[in-house]
This record gives sequence, C-alpha cells and structure tokens, in this order.
Amino acid sequence: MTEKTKKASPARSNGLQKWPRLSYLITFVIMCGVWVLLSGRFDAFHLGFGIISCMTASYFTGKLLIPSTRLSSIVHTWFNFIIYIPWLLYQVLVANLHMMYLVFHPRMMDLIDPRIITIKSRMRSDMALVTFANSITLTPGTITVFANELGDISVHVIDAHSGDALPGEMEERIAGLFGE
Amino acid sequence: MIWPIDIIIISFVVICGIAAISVKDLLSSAILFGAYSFMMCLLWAVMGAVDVAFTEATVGAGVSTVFFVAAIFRTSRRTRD
Amino acid sequence: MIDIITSILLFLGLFFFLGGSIGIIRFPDFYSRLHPAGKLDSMGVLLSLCALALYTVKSLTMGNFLTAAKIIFIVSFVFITSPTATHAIIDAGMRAGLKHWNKNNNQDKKEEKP
Amino acid sequence: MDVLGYIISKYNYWGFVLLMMVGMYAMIVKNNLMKKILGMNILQTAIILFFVSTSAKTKATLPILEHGHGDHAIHAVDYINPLPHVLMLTAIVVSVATLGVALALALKVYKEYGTLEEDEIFEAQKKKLNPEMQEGEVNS
Amino acid sequence: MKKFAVILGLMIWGGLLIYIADDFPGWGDPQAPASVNLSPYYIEQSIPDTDVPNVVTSILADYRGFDTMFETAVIFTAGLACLFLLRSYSTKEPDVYLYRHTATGVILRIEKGGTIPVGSADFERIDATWVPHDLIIKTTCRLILPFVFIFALYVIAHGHHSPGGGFQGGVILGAATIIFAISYNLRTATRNITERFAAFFSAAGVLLYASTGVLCMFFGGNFLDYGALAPLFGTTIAGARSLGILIVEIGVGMSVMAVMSSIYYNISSNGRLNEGL
Amino acid sequence: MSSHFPAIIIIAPLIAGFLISLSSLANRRFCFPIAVAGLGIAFYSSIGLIVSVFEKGVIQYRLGGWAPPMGIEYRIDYLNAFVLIMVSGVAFVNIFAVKKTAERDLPEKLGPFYSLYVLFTAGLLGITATGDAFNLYVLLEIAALTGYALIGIGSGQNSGRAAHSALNYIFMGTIGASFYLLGIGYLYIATGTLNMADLARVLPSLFGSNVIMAAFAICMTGLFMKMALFPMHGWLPNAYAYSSPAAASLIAPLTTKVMIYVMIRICLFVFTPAFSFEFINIKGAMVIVASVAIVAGSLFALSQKSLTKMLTYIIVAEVGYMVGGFWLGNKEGMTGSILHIANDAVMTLCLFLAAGIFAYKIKPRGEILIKDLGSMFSRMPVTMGAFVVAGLSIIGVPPACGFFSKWYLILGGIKAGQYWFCAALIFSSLVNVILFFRIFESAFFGSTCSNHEHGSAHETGHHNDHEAVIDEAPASMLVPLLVSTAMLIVLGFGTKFIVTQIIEKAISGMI
Amino acid sequence: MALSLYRAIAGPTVLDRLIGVNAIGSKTTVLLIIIGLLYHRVDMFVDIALAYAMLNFIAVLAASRYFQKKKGMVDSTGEMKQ
Amino acid sequence: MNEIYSIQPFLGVLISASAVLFIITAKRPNIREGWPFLFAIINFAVIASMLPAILAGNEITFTVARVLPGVAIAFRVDAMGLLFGLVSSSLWIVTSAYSIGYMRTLSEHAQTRYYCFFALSLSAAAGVAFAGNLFTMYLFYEMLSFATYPLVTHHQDDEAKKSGRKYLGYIVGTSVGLVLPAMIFIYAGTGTLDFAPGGILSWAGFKPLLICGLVLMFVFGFAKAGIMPFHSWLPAAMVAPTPVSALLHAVAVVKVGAFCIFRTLTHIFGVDLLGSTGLDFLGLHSINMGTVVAVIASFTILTASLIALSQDGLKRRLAFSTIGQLSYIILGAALLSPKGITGGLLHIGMHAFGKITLFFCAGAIFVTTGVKNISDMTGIGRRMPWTMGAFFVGSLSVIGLPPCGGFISKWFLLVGTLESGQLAFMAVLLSSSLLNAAYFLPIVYRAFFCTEEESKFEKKIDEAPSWCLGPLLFTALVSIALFIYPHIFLTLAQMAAKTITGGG
Repeated sequence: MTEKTKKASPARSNGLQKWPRLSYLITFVIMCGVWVLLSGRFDAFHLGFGIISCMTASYFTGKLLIPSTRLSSIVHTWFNFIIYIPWLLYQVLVANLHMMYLVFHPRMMDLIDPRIITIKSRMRSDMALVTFANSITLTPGTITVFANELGDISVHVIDAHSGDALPGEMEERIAGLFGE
Repeated sequence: MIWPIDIIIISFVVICGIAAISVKDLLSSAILFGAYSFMMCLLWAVMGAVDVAFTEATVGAGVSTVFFVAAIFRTSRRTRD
Repeated sequence: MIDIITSILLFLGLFFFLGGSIGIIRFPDFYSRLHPAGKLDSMGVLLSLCALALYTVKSLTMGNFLTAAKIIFIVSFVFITSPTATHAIIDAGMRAGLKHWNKNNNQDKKEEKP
Repeated sequence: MDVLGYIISKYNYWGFVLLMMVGMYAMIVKNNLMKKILGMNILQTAIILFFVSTSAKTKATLPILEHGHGDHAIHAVDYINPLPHVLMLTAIVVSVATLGVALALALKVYKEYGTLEEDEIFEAQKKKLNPEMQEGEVNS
Repeated sequence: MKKFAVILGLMIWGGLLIYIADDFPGWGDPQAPASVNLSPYYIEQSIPDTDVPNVVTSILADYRGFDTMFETAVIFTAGLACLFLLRSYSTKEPDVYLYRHTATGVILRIEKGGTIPVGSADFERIDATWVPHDLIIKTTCRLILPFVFIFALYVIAHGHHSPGGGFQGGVILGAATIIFAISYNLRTATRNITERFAAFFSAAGVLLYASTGVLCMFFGGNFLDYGALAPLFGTTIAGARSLGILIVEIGVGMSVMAVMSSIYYNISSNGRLNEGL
Repeated sequence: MSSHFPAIIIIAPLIAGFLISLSSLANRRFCFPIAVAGLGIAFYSSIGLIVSVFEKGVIQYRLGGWAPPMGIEYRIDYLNAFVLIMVSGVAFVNIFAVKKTAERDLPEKLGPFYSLYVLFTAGLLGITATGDAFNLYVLLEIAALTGYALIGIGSGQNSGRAAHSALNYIFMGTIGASFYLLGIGYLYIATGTLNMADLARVLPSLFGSNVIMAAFAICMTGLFMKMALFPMHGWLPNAYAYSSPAAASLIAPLTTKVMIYVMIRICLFVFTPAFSFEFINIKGAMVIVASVAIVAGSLFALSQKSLTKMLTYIIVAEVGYMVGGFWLGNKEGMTGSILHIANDAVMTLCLFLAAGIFAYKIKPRGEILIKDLGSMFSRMPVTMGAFVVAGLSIIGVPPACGFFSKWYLILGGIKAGQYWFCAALIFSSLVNVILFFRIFESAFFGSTCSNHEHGSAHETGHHNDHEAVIDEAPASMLVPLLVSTAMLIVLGFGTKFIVTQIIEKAISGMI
Repeated sequence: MALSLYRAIAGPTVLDRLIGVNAIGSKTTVLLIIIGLLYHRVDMFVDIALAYAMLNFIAVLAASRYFQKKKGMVDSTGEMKQ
Repeated sequence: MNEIYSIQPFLGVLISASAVLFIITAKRPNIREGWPFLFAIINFAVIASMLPAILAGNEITFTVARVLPGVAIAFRVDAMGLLFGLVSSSLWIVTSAYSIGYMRTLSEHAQTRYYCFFALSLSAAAGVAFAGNLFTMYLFYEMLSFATYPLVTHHQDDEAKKSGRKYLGYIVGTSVGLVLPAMIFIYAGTGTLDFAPGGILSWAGFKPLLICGLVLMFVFGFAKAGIMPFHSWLPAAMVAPTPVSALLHAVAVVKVGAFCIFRTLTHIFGVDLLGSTGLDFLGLHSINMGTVVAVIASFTILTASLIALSQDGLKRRLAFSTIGQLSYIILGAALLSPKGITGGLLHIGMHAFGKITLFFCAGAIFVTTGVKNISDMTGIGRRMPWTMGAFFVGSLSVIGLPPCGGFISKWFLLVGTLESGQLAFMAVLLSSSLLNAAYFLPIVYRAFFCTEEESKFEKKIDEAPSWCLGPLLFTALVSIALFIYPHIFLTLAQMAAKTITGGG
C-alpha cells in the first residue's frame, strides 16, 4: 500500500529515479501537439513562441499531467484508451437513451428509486480510479458520489437496476487499460 | 446581429439579473450571477464583440464568480433580502 | 451529404438538450435531477459539437480542419470535466445534507428541501 | 413593420436601461453588502452593454480583419466598429478590479462586525460608539 | 415604502433614458456617427500601421495603448489593494498541527513539541480537520491543468489574429491557479505559486509594459510609440509595432495572472493564506 | 527630455509604484526613497511643464505617436499645468509627513501603502493632464481604487468603520464613475469621437440633440457624486474620517478638487461654455444647489464632535464653494473657483496633516474628538500654530490664501447677482469661525486643568513659562506641515500672479 | 435553455441552481459555436467556447467546493466523509 | 502734497511683530520683558521719524505686495494715520512698563505668550493706522482680533472662556459677515480699494439704497468700535489682565474700530457722498447718511453713559465709558464738518491718554488691594493718593474739562456740531459730558472725602509698585500736557480734516 500511495501523491512525488526529467519531456511533447492544434500558424515566429510557451507550461505543470514516468505504461495506457473510448461512447449513448426514456416517461416518478450503493474497486491507481468513477457517472443511471484512494466508491443510482452492472465489465476494462 | 436571438438573450440577461439580486441566498445569487455572465458573454458574441465576449467569459464566468463564492465562503450566505 | 448528417446530429443534440432540461425540471429531487443534467447535457454537447465540426470541415482547408479539431478538443474537454462537475455537485449535495427523495415519502416532501 | 423596425433598432438600449435600473435598485435598496456589490457589477455591465450596442453595424462582421483571401481593400463598412470593444475591455477589467477590492472590503467588514447586513452593522457601530464615548469622557 | 419610492424614481429615470434613446441612431446603423467617424481609420489602417489583423488588439495595445497600460495598472492596483486590505501577517504558531495522510485521510494531531513530519510526501499539512480531500476532482484538475495552461499562453500569443490577448490569457492563467488551489488546497497552491512570486509577477508585468514605453522614449519616439523600436528589432515600423504589442500583451498577461491568483488567495483565505476555498 | 514632461509626470509615479512593489519584496527600506523619487520627478516635471506652458502655450503630447483623434493625447494648458503643480506638490509634501504614521500603523504593509500612494497620485495627475475623455475614466478608476484601498485600511479601532465607509465610497464612486462613462458613451454615440478637443469641435453643431443634453446631465451627475456635492455627499465624511490619517491627508485634499477640475474641464473644454452656460440654463439652479451645499456642509460640520469628521464636512461645504463659483458663469466666479481648487487643497492638506499629527501623538487608535485637543497649544505649539493658520485661512482671514478665493467667489456672486450664494459663503465663513474657535478654545483652555494634573504629577514650577511639557511631533511630520502652512501664506500673496498669469489665460476665450 | 434557466432561478436549493447553471453553461458552449457559424468565423469563436467550457467548470467546482468545506466548518466532527 | 515712497510705515508694523521672535527666544524673564520695552521705543522712534515729513504735507507710501488686481497690501501714512500711530506706539512704551509691574506682582502665568501677543496686537494696530487701502486695513483688523484673543482669555478660566467667545463672536462675526461683503461690493463697483481723501465711491454710481446699506455695514461691521448693539463684548472682555484692558480696550482695539469707521466714512465714502446721499427711499429727504450715523453714535453715547452709571465694577464702568467715548469719534466723523472731524481725530489721542490713565489706576488698585468694585473703594484715596490723583486727572480728561486734553477734542466736536448746524448733537455731547462727570466724580469724591468710619482702608500710604505707578502718573501728566501743548495732534488732525473735506 505504501508503494501505491507514494504514487498517489502526485504533486510532490519526485518521479522515478530513472529518468527524472522524462515527465517534463512528455508533457512538453503533448503541449507542443496541443499548441499546434490551437495555433494553426506555422510561421517561425509563432512556432518559436509556441516552443517557449510549451516549455513554460511543461515547467509549471510537468508533474501534474504525468506523475509516473514509466514510459511503457504510458504508451500502453494511451493506446488502450483509444480502444476504450468507443465502448464508453456506446455506454454513454445507452445511458442517455435510458435517461431520455425516464425523462419523457409520463409516470417517471414510479420508475425511479434513487439510492446510494457502495462498491469496492480493486484498482488503486488514482488515474484508473478516476477514470472509473467518471465512467460510472457517464453510464446509465449512476453517479459517483465519492471515491478514495483505497477503492471505496459510493454511487448514486437512479433506479434499482442501474447499479447492478457495477463494478462489472467497466472495471475490467479500465483495469486492463491501466495495466492493473 | 441576429435580432431574435439577441432579444431573447437580452431578456434572459435581465431575468438573470433580477433573479440574482432578489434571491434570498447569497450563494444562489452568486451562482445566478455566473449565469448572468454567461448570458452576457453570449450576448456579446451575438453582437459580434468577440473580444469582449472572451473577456466576459473569462472574467465573468470564471473569476468573478469564484471571487464571489470565495468571499461568501469567508463570510456568510445569509441575507434578508 | 455532410449537411444532412450535420443537421441530423445537431437535431439529436438539441433533442438531448431538451431532454436534459425537461429532466432537470421534472425530476423530484436534487440527486435525480443530476442524472439528466450530467448525462444528457454532455451527450447533447457531444452530438451538436460533432455536427458543427463536421459542418466546419465541409470545405476542407487546413484552417478549417484545425478548427474542427479544436471543436473535438472541446468535446473531449467537456467529457472530462462534465462528470467531474456532476460528481462535485452531488458530493456537495451530500455534504449539504440534502434529503433523498424516495418513493415512500414523496407526497409530503416533494418540493420542500432544506 | 415599422413598429417592429423601431423596436429592433432600440431594444438594446431598453435592455441597457433595464439592467441599469436593476443594478441601481440593488445598490440603493438592498440591505446586504454582497447584494450591493452584485448590483454594482450589474450596473457596470449595463453600461458595457450600452457601449457595445453603439458599435453594432448591420451586415458587418467581426472586427478581426480577414487577410489572406484576395488583396482587395478593407472596407470599414464590413467590420463592426472596434473602438467601443476596446473601451469595454478596459471597463470590464475595471469592473473586476473594483469587484475584487469591494469583496476585500466586505470581508473586512464581516471580520469586524460578523454580518453583512447594513442595518445590523449600523447597530453594531452605535453600540461600539457609546462605550467609546464614555471612555473618552473619562480620559479627558 | 422606500422600495417603492426608489422604484418610482428609477422608473422615471429609466423612462427618461428610454426617451432619450429615441434620438440615438438606430441599432446597427452603418451611418451612425460612431461608425463613420473614427473607427474606419482603425479598421483600414490597422494592418498597414501595425500589422495586426485583430483591430481590437491593435487599438487596445497601440492606438490606445496608454489606456491599456492604466487598465493593467488598475488590475495591479486591485491586487495590491486586496493584499493591502486583507493580508494579515500573524505569525502566531498554532497549538496543534494537523497533518493528513494523503492516501487514507487519517489525520494526525501533533501537539506542540511533537515531531513534525516535515518533507514527507505522504503527509500534508492542513489547518482544520474538515478540509476535504476529493480524489476525483483532484485528478481531473491535474489532467486538465496543463491544457488550460497552454491554452492561456496560446490566447496571449495569438491576440493578434484571434480574439483574446494578454488580459484574457492572463485571466485564464489566473483561473488555472485557482483551479489548482481549489482542487488541491491553498497551501499547496501557495507553495507552487508563492505569494512573492505573484507579487513579483504582478509588478513585473506592468513594469514590462511601462518600460517598453520608456524604451520608446529613449529611442526618440513618444511614450509607447513602438514604431521607434524598429531599429532595435530590425524590422519595419509596422513590424516593430506588432512586436511591441506582443511584448505588451505578455506584460499584461503576467500581471493579470499574478493579480488574479493573489486576489483569490487573499479573498479565499481571508488574508491568512493558509487554507482557502 | 523636457518635451516628454507630459508623459514623465504620469509615468514617473506609476513606475515608482511598480518598483516599490518589487522592492518591497527585497527590502522594505527601499520603498520610501523610491516613492519620494517618483513623486519628486513628477513634481519637478510639473514645474517644468508650467514653465514651458509659459513659454510655448498649450503643449500637446501624443502618446504612442498617434495623432489626437486616433490616439490619446495629453494636452497641457494653463489650467491643468496649475492643477498638476498643486496635485504633485501636495502629494510630494505629504509623503514625508505620512512616513512616520505609516511606519507605525502599517508596519507590515509599507510596500503596498507607498505603492498605492504613488499610484493614487499618478491617477490624479493623469486625470488632470489627459485630453481624452475615456482615458480620464480609466485614470479616474485608478485613483478611485487606490483611494478605496487607502481609506479602507483604516487604523486602530476604526478599521471596521473604515472598511464599511470605504465600501460605501466604492458604491457611490462606482455609480459616479459609471455615470461619467455613460455620459461619455452618449457623447460617443452622438459624435463618434473621444478626444476632448475633437468633441469640442464637433459638439456645437449638435446642441439641440437630446442625447447631448442627456450626456451632459449624466456626466455631471456622475461627477457630482464623485466630488460629493451636497445631496450626494453621503460617502465622504465617514470615508475620510475613519481612514488612517496617513491616507486621509493625501486623499482629502486632492480627490474632490481634482473632480471639480474635471467638471470644469468637461464643461468648458468639451461641452464648451456656449453649451454649459448659455444653451442649457442651469446656472441659477446649480448655484442654488451649491449654496445649499455650503450651508448644509457648514451646519453638519457644526454638529460634529470629532475633529476629522468636522473637517470632512468642511470639505463638503468647500465643494459647494467651488461648484457654485464655477456655475456663476462669470470670470470672477470661475477665477475664484479655480483658485480655490489650489487653495483649498493646501488648506485641507494643512488641516489634515495637523490632524494626523494629533492622531499620531495623542490618539493613535481612534478618532480624535475636539475635546481631546485640550492644552494642545502648550503641548504642541508648532502644530497647533499651523492648525490655527490653516483654520484662519478656511475662515477667510487675509493674508492666508483662503481669503482670496473667497473674495473672488463673492465678487463673482455679486457680479452675477447671486446674492444668496454670497450669503451662503458669508454664513459658512461665520460657521467656520465658530468651528475653529471651538477647537482653538479647547486647545487653549485645556491647559489649565491639564497643567494642574501635570503639575501635581511632575511638580513643575508654576511660574515657569514652559509649564506643560512640549511634546512635539517628529520633524518629518512637522516640516511638511510648516511647508504647507507657509504655502498658505505664499499662495495668498501670490494670488495676483496666479490670477493674472495663469487663471485668466486659462479661461480666456471661454467666458 | 429557458428550462434550465427556470431551474436555475426557481430551483429550491442552491445546488439545483448550480445544476441549472451548469446546464446553461454547456448549452452556451454549443450556442457560441453556432453563432460562429452564423458569422462564418468559427475559428474565432472556438477559442471563446473552449475558454468557456473551462471556466464554467471552475465556477461549478468553486460553488460545490463551498459546500464541501462549509459543511465541515459547521460540524467539524473531525472525521472525513460520510 | 508729495508722496514719499519709504519703507518706514512697513517698519513701523514689522518692528513690533518681529519683537515676537525675540520674546520667544528670550530665556530669562528680565530679558524677555526688556525686549518689548526696547522694541516699543524703537517703534515709537520709527513712527515719530515720519512726523516731520507728514507735517510738511507729504504722504509716505509703501507697497508690500500686490495680491489682487487693483488691490495691494500697501501702506500709506497720512496725518490721520500717523496721529493714531503715534498714540498707540507711545502708549505701548508706557504699557510695557506697566505690564512688567502688573504681571510680576500678580505672578501671572504664560507671560511669554502674553508679551508675544501684546506685540502682535500693537503691530496690527499700527498696520491699521498706516493701511493704504481697505484691504490692508481689513487684514490688520482681523489680525488684531485674533492676536487679542489669547490676551482676553489670558486667565483661562470659565469666565475668560465665555468672554473670549463673546469677544470673537462679535468681532469676527461682524467683520466677516458685514465688512467683508461690503468690501467686496465696493471692489466689484470700483475695482479698487485704495483710500482717497474724497472717497472712492463717488464715481461708482451706486444706488443710494446700496450706499446706505454699505455705510451701515461698515459702521456695525467694525464692531470693535462698540457701536450699539454690538458693544457687549467690550465689558465682557474686561476679564483680561488690566494692561490688556488698558492698552487694548481703551486704546488699541477699540480705537482701531473707531479709526476704521472713521477711515471708511471719510476715505471710502467721502464726506460729500455721505452728505449728499439721503434716505430718499424712505421719504426722508432732509436726512443724509452722516446724520444717520451720527444718530446711531449719539444713541450709543447716551445709552452707554447711562449704563455706566449703574455699574459697580470699576473696569466695567470704564468699559461702558469707553463705549460712549468711542462714539464721540464716530460722531465727529459723522458730522461731516472740518471741525467735527478734527475733534473726532483729536479725541482718539486725548481720550486714549485719559482712559489709559484710568485703567492703569484700576489695575494699580487691583494689584495693591485686590479690590475691583467701586463700592469697596471708599477711602482708597488715603491709601493711594497718587493713584487716585492720577485717576482724577484722567476723569477730567474723559469728561472733557480743562486742564486736560479731553477738553480740546470735545471743544472741537461741539464747534463741529455748530458748524454743521446740528444742534441736537450738541445737546447730546453736553448731556453726555454731564453723565460722564456723574459717574466718575463720585468715585474720586468717595476716595478722598469720606469719614473714618466709612473708609475701608487704613490710613496708611501703601502705593502700587513703582512699575505700575510710574506709567500712570506719566500718562496723567501727558493728559494735562496735551491740554497745554496739543500742537502736534492738533496739526495732524487739522491737516487730516483739511484733506478729507477737500480744502477748507
């Protein structure tokens, strides 16, 4: 647990000893990408300015975006994330249709039965947890109320069935996503 | 520019303004003030004043509301009018 | 072609928005209101913005492409922030001690929240 | 149609007047300092609205010049008047600055009196004044 | 009673204003004096004069750059005023230090004389037991912060071509600080962007602005006449103005960012800079 | 360099403000010298300005190098050169005086204090120098914001009230400034320009328009609020009375005066006298309002027990003097009004400096009541002497300068046939006699009883002339006080010079 | 939009209003871009929309944060959540 | 008549003012008291040095600063001013000496302050005397008011406080409220305030009503002259130490008031204007403004004398007497005839010496015995024969009986009434003289001629200290001497009258 919590305190973790500056570098690269996306100007002046900006930004926020600097895991995560997204979108769509159904149902009051359920996740990395929690929020009939580093998640569900699927498939996917 | 949108937004702005000052809870009025700023920003975008809209978006929606909330946090929510 | 897809998506997005708004009004308590607000709105944003992005790239230039990319960027941004915001609000609600609505006492506690 | 045209050409000004009245009302009548500050901000936005309204121009686009497509000359008629926007940027900045200072003062007031209601503050001041006066008499 | 009197008065006042609005040129009238008198010059000359397509920016930072300098000074003043009014430098040591284990949320109470886990990454100092700790918000903010940051810098840099500029970018930067302070806590925020840092930046930003103007004076121009800097930059006059505008915008951005964070610090912690919203 | 004086006079304090803020991070001791340097440069250039105005007439300075209607222009003529000297001089003299108080009251916040101080001055100087209507608004806000902060900090047990009154000040000030801005907006919508000279050129063809009327009315209402003309004076007394003496002695002399200057500037140089005095006929009404302000201010002052509060109500009355004098609409009244701007600034400075010294020495943490001043003559003869001179000047005793402006005001009143205004002036002088002699009396008579107390305590010989221990303020406070007192007399003797060389030239062609 | 506004104004509790405002915010983001389309200058409005989305988030966060902390202040029982 | 531009008048003002510096810096009481004495002598010398030039028909002018267009702080010494200057400066010497005795004997506190303001007051009085225009006069008049305030309230007790309030209330109130506007009216009409022998208003074209108003404003405005109903500060001010009462309230202050009125009536309005402006608007065609003022003065004379009769406090009785006597001066001016004017001017000097003697005596009595009330003074002549002798001389002078100076001035006044044909005023003068006699002579009578039982004092000569006694004897002698050698004053007064009435 101590190992995990060490990672979980991003603001002050000094990164791994291996490549201490790597997180900055990665941030810098991402920033550059974003800059180009935002700027849309490719003359030397703007690009130069962009590089300076990116350096500033990564200096200030380098530790925030990528607290752990294990390069392989990052690549892995991002790659998997792209696969995860369509599934998530599908879930979201389902959630929305469900919601629409509830909203426009004339006897909506009878259908819903809000309550709070608590689940226990096995994930420990905070990024994974948060992804999980946010996914829960986006998916049918559930909103995360609370989560902590130990994996306790309480969820507000709109009707009795919504919470049944949890943690279920989603956790599996996310766990796979973050390699846990 | 597009006057129907414009007129609707203006009326929203006015409604938000009136609501913000008449709500009996300061936090609510701060939040409504945020909504007011949103509307204002929209209004200016509609009127073509992008820079002003941008400023209002950043200032009104972001910073002033937070300032208000922070100040209310440090004082009290209670109000009698 | 793009026009049609755009308008369908936009319409859908607006429909979700409408649903979200109605949901906000119709649902009985604070917690359940958050469900439509959180979900339907983000869906609406997703659909409408995709529609607009599509519309933007109708004439494909570098600038327009970047604009579309920016719109997608907004979408992803909203998708990160919206659940968080929902969570923040519901957490706040819990801490503020708002009463839960449940079926048994909805007659008398309907609009009366502390 | 004429009436409609009239309304269209003026409603912005009506809106600004309405907002201004709302702001003034809040500042004069409301008892709570925070509400007054809010009213102050509404008043300022009203004036900003007025200025931005002056800049409007039908059939014109944003005051950001499109260069690049063609080297045809730039016509002022095609662009919205930018000057009021500039002025209003300044005004917005001023208003947020004022807001900051006003809130700081409100906090200070609250620290001292524990309330933001103006009448309660007056009462507290009176209460505070009286012992002070007596003390002063003893001193002199 | 007072209310009605006020409302009545305001009605009369408003009615008068509306009556006067009758004499205004119609909304959007291209022939209104405001539209034909001064602004065409700006619109048509902006690119030849300053090489800046966003007319608002060119007016803001060049034609009426002096206004903007004072606008920045206003912001600076506001920050200073908040600091001046609210900041309290009480150095009284609290009796009990509270530390929270970041992962579990277990709170340590350390009485006077106890060993303080200084520098430990696992514990953070808090001021009251109720200070919350919310993983989701924290992580999300952590994720979006770099993007907010780069976006803000983008806004500052691209004021020439798109809406935005120093002020807006600066506010977003300030907002980034505020997000940071909200999602973590004020103590962490002030550790990363310290009060001195904010104070330094707020003054340095405006100073950058003003000293650009003074530099122009040394190069033989009037105050804030960036055109005079052309020899320095080795560009045309218009290019020099464009660069001048950029420098100025950066100054504004720095100042505004620092001031916004400073105001937020002071307001949310009531001047003690320990624990805010 | 001298061609840049119009810019330097504003820039120097401005940059000094930023530098102070920076240097306070390093070492607090640097703050004061930088502030002095900034204000000194400003003062020097204000003198340089008036010299070059004498030589060359009106000076125009293009900021950013843009021709006036496009860019912002500074326009220094006799009128604002005069006011500039007044403002920078007062600020410069005062900074030495406030040093001690500031160091004692706000030890932690010296940097911000000096910074705000010089920024305030920069704002006022800018208001005075600018030739652009909108630029004026921005500068107005700078001055106002710094003013709010300086007032709001309060001192000692007044800090809560100071904050509250500063908040009220913010409300009134913001409404005022917003109104001013709105008026400018009305002008802009009607003319499309913001430059004052340009406005004055365009406006005469538009006199009939309702918009111009409204612009005028709204502008003036806003300015009246800012200058605390009688019915809108509510914010002023508390704000000045409860603020820290260090701040009060800067703000009280300058704010209202500069606002009156702005009113004169707007009426004469934007709307042109043809509009202000002839086209709309509000002269009589304004003079009556001013008379009421004078009488009301005096009466309020009479009912005060606290020294500073009394002084603030005197300011309210003095505002009535200047406004009334201006609206008399003739040369004498205008001269009196402009003259009184400078004179009243110095008088108020002197009074508030003295009040600051009293606060510093006898009641550091509260408001000074008049009865607290007992035996001041023997305790602080120099301070009290200066206070007496200033008081006499306010009353209007020659050769102190207050007499001369009052002279011109009454003269103008007689020439304009506004006898009520003259009567109000005389009445206010009489009330001032009572006010100040109440103070002198308590300062004079307090000595016997306190002597007895002291005598029993210290066993001082009764036949010794220095019975009461002289307990004067430090020299850094006394010297500015004496300088301002001397200025009272010098201004009095210089009246003819000022009137014929400056004011008549300033308003020539206007009336 | 009007409906959200209704919730924002009439909402019985602060948080209901917060929901309303949040909803307004997301709608406004879309609306801004639509306006951009109408002006044929989407590239200009995207920035605003982006800034808007960010800052809307801040406002909501701040307001909810208020409850998180204020609640604790009221009954500082010491223990963490729930 | 030539104008000589010389700094002398300014020196005359400045010297006494600069005494303040020396007095403040002086450490030891002897030196401190020596300075005023020395300065008084220097001052007198300076003023006297102007005498030959003036007697030769010249005028001395000096301009300090031009403060307003058309208005300067300027001095102009003519016969009239010099007369007053001589009187006040010569009496300062005497009073300085007397003060030393008085203050030391009573061990008064705050003597430095006392001497300072004393010097300042004298400086102001000289300034009024030499003022070249209305503005300068007003300036010094105000200065005098404020400089005397600490003297009046010297005792710093409640009574002093009350009197001080009354004093300032009347003096400053009237001067600010009446004189200032009147002055500005004149400036507005004429553009100048310079004194001119024939008056400066004759060509301003004011309406008669306005002129009447202005005259009354001045007459009542210079409340130091004690014209009723603005007289009541004077008795109140008697709480001051006696040298103050003596010099200031018998000579400097009140005479300044009278002098100011005199100056204004003659040099601003001009005799001709006053004579030709009547109360036409009231339908009283035959009455001109001079008469109006004269009536006011006469009223004051009679009333004050009657009140004086009923006063028991010696100083208060003297004060009311002063009120009456001051009005003589104004009456003299108001008669608008050369002789009347001469008489009025002479009365400034003659009455000054007489009245100061009386005050000195009152002070000496108080210093020696502590008695203030007349009723307690029965038999005092036996104990203090010299003092009471001087008192008798002073009384005679004030009453206007030979062989004292007062007789001459009264004589001229009477002739003046005849000259202007207004016999009613002659009656006033005569009856008032009778009243004077009625309130002074009984004091003297009871001081010397009383039975042993009635006497409240032991029959033992116990005179006042010599610093007190000397001055009062000296002034008594001067009073007599002035009867015999009135030449200087008389010449000056006649010269002044000549210029005022324009030839004659």
